[in-house]
Amino acid sequence: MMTQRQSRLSGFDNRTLFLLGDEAAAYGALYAGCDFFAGYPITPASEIAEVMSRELPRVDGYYVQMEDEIASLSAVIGAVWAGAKAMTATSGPGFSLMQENIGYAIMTETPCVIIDVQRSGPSTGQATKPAQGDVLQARWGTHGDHEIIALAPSSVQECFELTVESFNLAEKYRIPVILLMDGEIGHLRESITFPAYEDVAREERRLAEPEVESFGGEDVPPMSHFGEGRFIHVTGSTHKASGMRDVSTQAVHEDLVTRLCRKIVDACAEISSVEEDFVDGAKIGVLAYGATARPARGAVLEARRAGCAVDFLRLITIWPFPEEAVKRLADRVDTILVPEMNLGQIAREVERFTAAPVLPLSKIGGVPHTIDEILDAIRANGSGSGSTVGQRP
Amino acid sequence: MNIRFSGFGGQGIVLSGYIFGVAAVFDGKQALQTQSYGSESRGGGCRSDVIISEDEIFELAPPRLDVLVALSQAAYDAYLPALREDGTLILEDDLVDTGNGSGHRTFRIKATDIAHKKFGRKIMANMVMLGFICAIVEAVSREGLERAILDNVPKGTEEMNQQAFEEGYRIGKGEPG
Amino acid sequence: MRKEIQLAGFGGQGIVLSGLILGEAAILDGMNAVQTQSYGPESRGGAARSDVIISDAPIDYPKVVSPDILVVLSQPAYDKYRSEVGKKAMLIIDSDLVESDESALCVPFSKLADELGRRIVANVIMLGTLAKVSECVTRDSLERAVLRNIPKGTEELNLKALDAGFRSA
Amino acid sequence: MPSQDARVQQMIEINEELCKGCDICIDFCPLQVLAISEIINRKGYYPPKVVDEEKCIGCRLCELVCPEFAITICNE
Amino acid sequence: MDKQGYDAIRKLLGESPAFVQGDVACAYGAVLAGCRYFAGYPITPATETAESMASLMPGCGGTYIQMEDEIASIAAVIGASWAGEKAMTTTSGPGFSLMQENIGYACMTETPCVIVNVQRSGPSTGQPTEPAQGDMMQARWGSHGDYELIALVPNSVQECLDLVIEAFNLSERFRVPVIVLTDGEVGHMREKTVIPEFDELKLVERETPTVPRESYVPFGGGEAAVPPMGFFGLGYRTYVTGLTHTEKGLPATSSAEEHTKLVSRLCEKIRQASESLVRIEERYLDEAEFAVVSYGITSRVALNAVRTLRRRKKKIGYLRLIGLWPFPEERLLGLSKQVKGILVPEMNLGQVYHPIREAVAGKCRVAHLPKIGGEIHTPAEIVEAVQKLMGGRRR
Amino acid sequence: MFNKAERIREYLRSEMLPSIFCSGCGNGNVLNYTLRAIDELRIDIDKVVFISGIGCSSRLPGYIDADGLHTTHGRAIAFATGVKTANPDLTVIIFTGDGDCAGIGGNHLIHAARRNVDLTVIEMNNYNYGMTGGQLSPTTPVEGRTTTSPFGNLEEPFDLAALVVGAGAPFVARWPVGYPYETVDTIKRGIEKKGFSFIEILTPCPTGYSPESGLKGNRQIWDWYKRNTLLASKYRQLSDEERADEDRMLIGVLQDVEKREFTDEWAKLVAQFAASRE
Amino acid sequence: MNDEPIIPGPARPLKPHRLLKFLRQEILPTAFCPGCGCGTVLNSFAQAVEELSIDPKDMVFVTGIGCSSWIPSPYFKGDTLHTTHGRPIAFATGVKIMRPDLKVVVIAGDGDIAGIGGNHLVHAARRNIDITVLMVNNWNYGMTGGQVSPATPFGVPTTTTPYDNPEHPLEAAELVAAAGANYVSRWTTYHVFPLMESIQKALEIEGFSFIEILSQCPVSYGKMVDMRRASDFLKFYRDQSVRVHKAKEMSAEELEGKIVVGKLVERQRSEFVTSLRRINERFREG
Repeated sequence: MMTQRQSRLSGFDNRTLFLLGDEAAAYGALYAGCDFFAGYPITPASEIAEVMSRELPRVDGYYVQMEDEIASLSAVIGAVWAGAKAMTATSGPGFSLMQENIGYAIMTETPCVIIDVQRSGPSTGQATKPAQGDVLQARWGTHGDHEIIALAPSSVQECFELTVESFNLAEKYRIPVILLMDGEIGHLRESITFPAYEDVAREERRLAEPEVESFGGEDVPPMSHFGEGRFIHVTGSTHKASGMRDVSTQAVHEDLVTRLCRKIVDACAEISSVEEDFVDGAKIGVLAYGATARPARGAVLEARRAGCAVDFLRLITIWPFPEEAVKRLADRVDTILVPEMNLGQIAREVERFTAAPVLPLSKIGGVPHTIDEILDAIRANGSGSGSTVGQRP
Repeated sequence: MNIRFSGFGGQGIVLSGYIFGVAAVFDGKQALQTQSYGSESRGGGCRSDVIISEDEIFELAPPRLDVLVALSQAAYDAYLPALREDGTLILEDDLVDTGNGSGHRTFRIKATDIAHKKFGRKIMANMVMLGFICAIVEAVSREGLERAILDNVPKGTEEMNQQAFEEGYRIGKGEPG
Repeated sequence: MRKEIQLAGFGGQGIVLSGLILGEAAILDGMNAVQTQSYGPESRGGAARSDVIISDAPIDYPKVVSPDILVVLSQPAYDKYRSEVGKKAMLIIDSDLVESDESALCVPFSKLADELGRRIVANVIMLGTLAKVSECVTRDSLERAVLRNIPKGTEELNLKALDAGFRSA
Repeated sequence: MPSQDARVQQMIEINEELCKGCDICIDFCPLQVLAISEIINRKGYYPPKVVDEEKCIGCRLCELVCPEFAITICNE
Repeated sequence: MDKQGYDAIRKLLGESPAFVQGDVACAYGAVLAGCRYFAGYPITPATETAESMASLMPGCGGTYIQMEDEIASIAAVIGASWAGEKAMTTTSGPGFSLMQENIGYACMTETPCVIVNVQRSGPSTGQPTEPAQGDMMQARWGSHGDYELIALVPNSVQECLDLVIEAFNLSERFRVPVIVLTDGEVGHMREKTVIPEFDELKLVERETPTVPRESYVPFGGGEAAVPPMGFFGLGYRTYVTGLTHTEKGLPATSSAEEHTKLVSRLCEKIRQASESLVRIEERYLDEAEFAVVSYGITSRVALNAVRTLRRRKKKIGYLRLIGLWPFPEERLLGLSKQVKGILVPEMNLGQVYHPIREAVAGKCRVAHLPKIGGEIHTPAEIVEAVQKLMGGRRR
Repeated sequence: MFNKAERIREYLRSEMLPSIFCSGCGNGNVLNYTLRAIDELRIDIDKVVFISGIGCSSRLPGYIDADGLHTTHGRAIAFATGVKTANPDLTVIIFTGDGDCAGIGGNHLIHAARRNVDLTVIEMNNYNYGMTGGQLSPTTPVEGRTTTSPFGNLEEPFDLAALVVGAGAPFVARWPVGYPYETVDTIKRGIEKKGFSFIEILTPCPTGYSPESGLKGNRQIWDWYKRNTLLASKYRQLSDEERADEDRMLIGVLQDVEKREFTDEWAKLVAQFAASRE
Repeated sequence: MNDEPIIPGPARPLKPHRLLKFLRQEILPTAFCPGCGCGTVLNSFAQAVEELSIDPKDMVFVTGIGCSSWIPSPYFKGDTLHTTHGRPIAFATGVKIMRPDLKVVVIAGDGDIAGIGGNHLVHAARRNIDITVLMVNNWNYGMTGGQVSPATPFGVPTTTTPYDNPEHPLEAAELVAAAGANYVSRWTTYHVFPLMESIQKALEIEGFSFIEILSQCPVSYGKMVDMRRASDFLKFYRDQSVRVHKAKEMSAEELEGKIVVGKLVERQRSEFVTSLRRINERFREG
């Protein structure tokens, strides 16, 4: 017997559609098993909410529009503890408002997905223009020590696939996963081919056996849901494996927060996903992610056609930072070029793993890089002479 | 093939680009469509770009345009420099003044007026325009375009849209009314 | 000279205020002083502790390493903190509230306060005793510090309490 | 309230480029002084035109209800 | 502030030296710096500043208001700043997270204001009464989009007072929000605190435009300029928006050039001044082969440990970051060329450790000594870690 | 008699026109009415600050040549509280929409009403989030179809004026956009009121969502608002039975009482301190 | 909260109180200050659950930050989501939508529910989602030591209004009634019997139900108004309260300083989650 979700979604099986990145991400969520969405309108993420409001009732899921972004993430977390796979979507200003509750989700190990369709900031900035300015905010935006998982799609197809992946990682590691889209990818349309519903790998929630504690015992403990007579206690305060508060014992806090970080840091290799395309003799490497990776890839291919050996590394996982892949690149080339739609955020991270010059190719103002701009920068630095593209701030 | 639709918000610019992209996908090609608009829902500057290709598309914005469709003076002034010398210019006759002309292969149509007078709905102007473009530019097939239109207009308005498209196409082909 | 003093008891016994007054007295003596506290989320009834370090040199490390004096005004505080404190510390306890089988200076602070008519001045009596036996602050400065931190109209009562403390030492 | 015996000459000035063709002025003019024009402004709207200025008593309702500050009544 | 005004405030503050909590010293510093507006919301361990400000404000003609949440608190502070007052709010982690959106707004609109974050142990509600240094990176990266701001880290009650004054001065000088990152330990500890005398007090007053309204450019003046502030009621009719705006302040949300010009200037005005913003305390660095780099309450333990090691004839140096953002990269790079290794003890799982490694760029070893759970490091822990670093082989 | 439109235009930043508003949007009317109220009150425009949040109606301060503070979404009233309490000499007017004011900013709204700081809030209720393309708002009527309530709204909407009265505001009024003379008069009263005044103006949103959708032409739309609202003065004359049957929204001045005002109270406190020092 | 109480209980075993089965007994006594009204609310609530024979397994508690949030978190033994400050109602919305079969109860204070969380309160009331909210109003932020709260009466001194509160208090119950809730009442810890009945009613009624419970804080609030004993408050509640029907006949002047207690609203507006589920039913049927 087909579930309602199966019968609705299998209607899309193997079809090629011409969709917005936002829409593709929404469908990705539906394929991943998302049955709850709470959100608040914001450009350029509203289309995700709009698709969810149309589609969720058809797959026996629930959509609610809350009074603000704080409430949206609150409702998502509440729904997860009541058994849902849940998601919200927003952009910069809303993402800033969500920061407190992102920390809450990390502390309570609540699996959920938050899509940030990045737009040009700070503040209200250019509401309709794309940017990649929230990359470090995704890592450091909430108070206190924590780790996070964040992914960045580079195509509409990937908006779909990485949303599925975000749900899977969220369940696997019991952590909020941030899908760092950008206004460019969110608002561009291109063709996307849906997989067969049956072929999508879905990580299902691991539930605790009776008497097993939900907040300790192993690095990623199994969860419990409300309404099962377990009388579970979920708190953002420092707590013991039982879930009960203990806010004054140093060791309890240290054990908890260290474990919350360790479960991600130790799994970095497993979580990390990159696209590596290295060629012999490259002196320069281009490292890019999200929308910027598109013209970057185009420029790399163009440069190679012109006889210049260039390495290409695309970060699909942004957090935890794919150190090993970056080190591999750093070991090969003399110069790393990092085109970004911000003032050099990931370039800073790259610097920690290489003594080679890291050249940010920053561009802000809502216009993505062109192939020519990146190509020019490759040409100017391809000899490895280290002449500068953008000054390190 | 890089096509830019440009004008004001509310003229159906984004929808036009979208329909072109869908038509390309129906034709079995790769297509990428983006849009750019201001905060205004109506009346602000707006553009929609479509890149149609047989191969994988890396660009996010077309560096040079093969076709520029301009439905406002501001759009014409802003985007003319991006049009290739051998590119095609398609204009809303009532709203764009080219002065002494730009030297491009240029086609003009009073799409808004036709829509207003013939169909009683200014909003049909973009369908008239799509028909007109379809007759002039060989980017996507007419069948693909008509299918894309029918899939994407509100139920109950298919016939009027079809007629508006037909009207534009007829004018584009220089056929008598 | 560096003196480390720990005051412990229930929340509500004026533990934190006592540390404040002691530190302020030291400042009036021209010394350096750091006062810190730890308490649970309860406003009343939880264990409270107030640490004071008095030194003639600048105080870099602001935590008590090995207290010279431990004053305990409740049994739970005694049970909780006594084991953390080395044996070299001089122990001062409220003999009516704390049971201890080790050598300590035992003064019935709360009973003496009751005799003065107000249980609330027990901590001021304690301060007097502490100042007398430890000589960490001068009596003059302590009097001034007490007067700066009490409600108007209770000066006489508090000075009496301080005197009782000095006499009990 | 507007005085009925405002016999001074009225001049209705319409800034066509500010107009967005909402037609509120036309709809609410108590004496039908205004009507939709045939010209398209640069934004693609049909602004109002004065069809019967003689009837205008200068009540200024059109001025007050115009959301775009496109209409002015000038007393001479 | 004139002498008469100063004397009136001194009367409110009472005797010097005072024996007060770090939180209270923050309030003293604010009042001395000319702060006449405070909006806040109760949160442990920052509430004492609000309570002090509530007592002090009416006496010096200022305003205290308790808002409905931290979002509203920072909003009211920004509003008050545009109404012409020096304004401040204080909070701790959860409230700081809520303020992030409006901190970005203050950067974008170049609103001078001071935010004191008395850090407690997180994430989330964590341990409300326990100190931590867990918001160091959040202070730099917590709001969306590209921006720069200034953050200072006091390590004593005296410095709470001094650095809040400094924070107001920098805030007015650069028209940027300045964050003072204290922690629950410094905030709740009482120490001897000297109140500066009138002639010791150096205050930066807000620059207002002197040109006529027609020629005033509220948000312009070249690549790293800090324009004078034509705040409300002066007749400059300034339009202030968090949207991308032109030099005139009017929205220009579709222009890549205007956005690049604006956001670059907002960042450059801080980046280009970063050398002058360096606030560092260096000790025992002569001939040092290793160094402990620390800040805040931890630096006091570090100093104690370094003294111990020096007594044992170990060549250990001490460097304390007082100004954290913009990060003193050049100075750290310089240090890395001198020493073989740097130890970074922090009350977090390794935060300032990150920018230190970026700055050092592999020139020397960097080890970190994290400690969380609400207890500050002990000198012995730092001594041990330094010895381990000294014994360790260079990678 | 109203002042000449030229005079009103002098309050505008001409370089910002034409506005971003869609044809038929009521926000321009509200701007027009507000400026007329200010002009008639003869307030020095240099001492007026216009404050707004995010949304279509929040763009209004950008068109006025005066001090303006365009803030973050939902927070306009909180920012305004800062401006007014820091400098009570300024007249502070807030332009906001239903989503900004009652959605994300609902908490600031009720607390400002309670606190009673002398602010004038002009809230333009168009029943949806217009700027982001017509999503459900807290005032969208039951069963209203928006882009995020494609199957009809399930939630009850706020009666914002009633809510603000419930929160304690001393001056509350509501008009549909089609009452120009009354609205100008009410805005004047709101500005003159010492205390928190809340004026809701029902404005059509022809692009996003309108409860009157289906009607053509602004005459019909404005008439729809008149038909579907009832003057509070008339309501007061109804019998209990008639009232029970009445489900139209009440318009007019709905609350006008005297209450101690925050900045006044604070000034008294400061004066006490100043007196005690002398 | 330290799970091992610092104040040891009596050496003898606890008496088998009939309501103890509802509590996490291992962590008693509670951390509430002596005389705090939170214990009274906990007691009344447990009574109501007992009267209605609700199995605690069928309940979920969602709380915020503050003293009264501790009533269910940790003391009442049920599934508990202890959330961020001001947000419990928003969290509860997610829980209720997914599990409408469970009774979702929010217990938190005036600062949490009506201060920082005021927006979620009015929106949940408007949405009329089937959640029961008990707002324990002690007129101040007690946990942080007695700051002014949105419920603090005009003219009262607190630690952040040392020269008396210049603001007006929020009448939370009236506000929630105006926002659209199905059931609203106000009681005090003096009115324990009607309070218990009201809690029963609130738990039974479908839609958003809200009870404002005036509850004494003799330590943080009491120290500022010199009402240091719980009984000072209870007497005050007894003497100053007026029943709703009587209040209707009184003038504004007569009502000055009075506490209006009783049921303010009871109505049957459609409930949100029921409507939401109905849409899904439509698609389920095809």
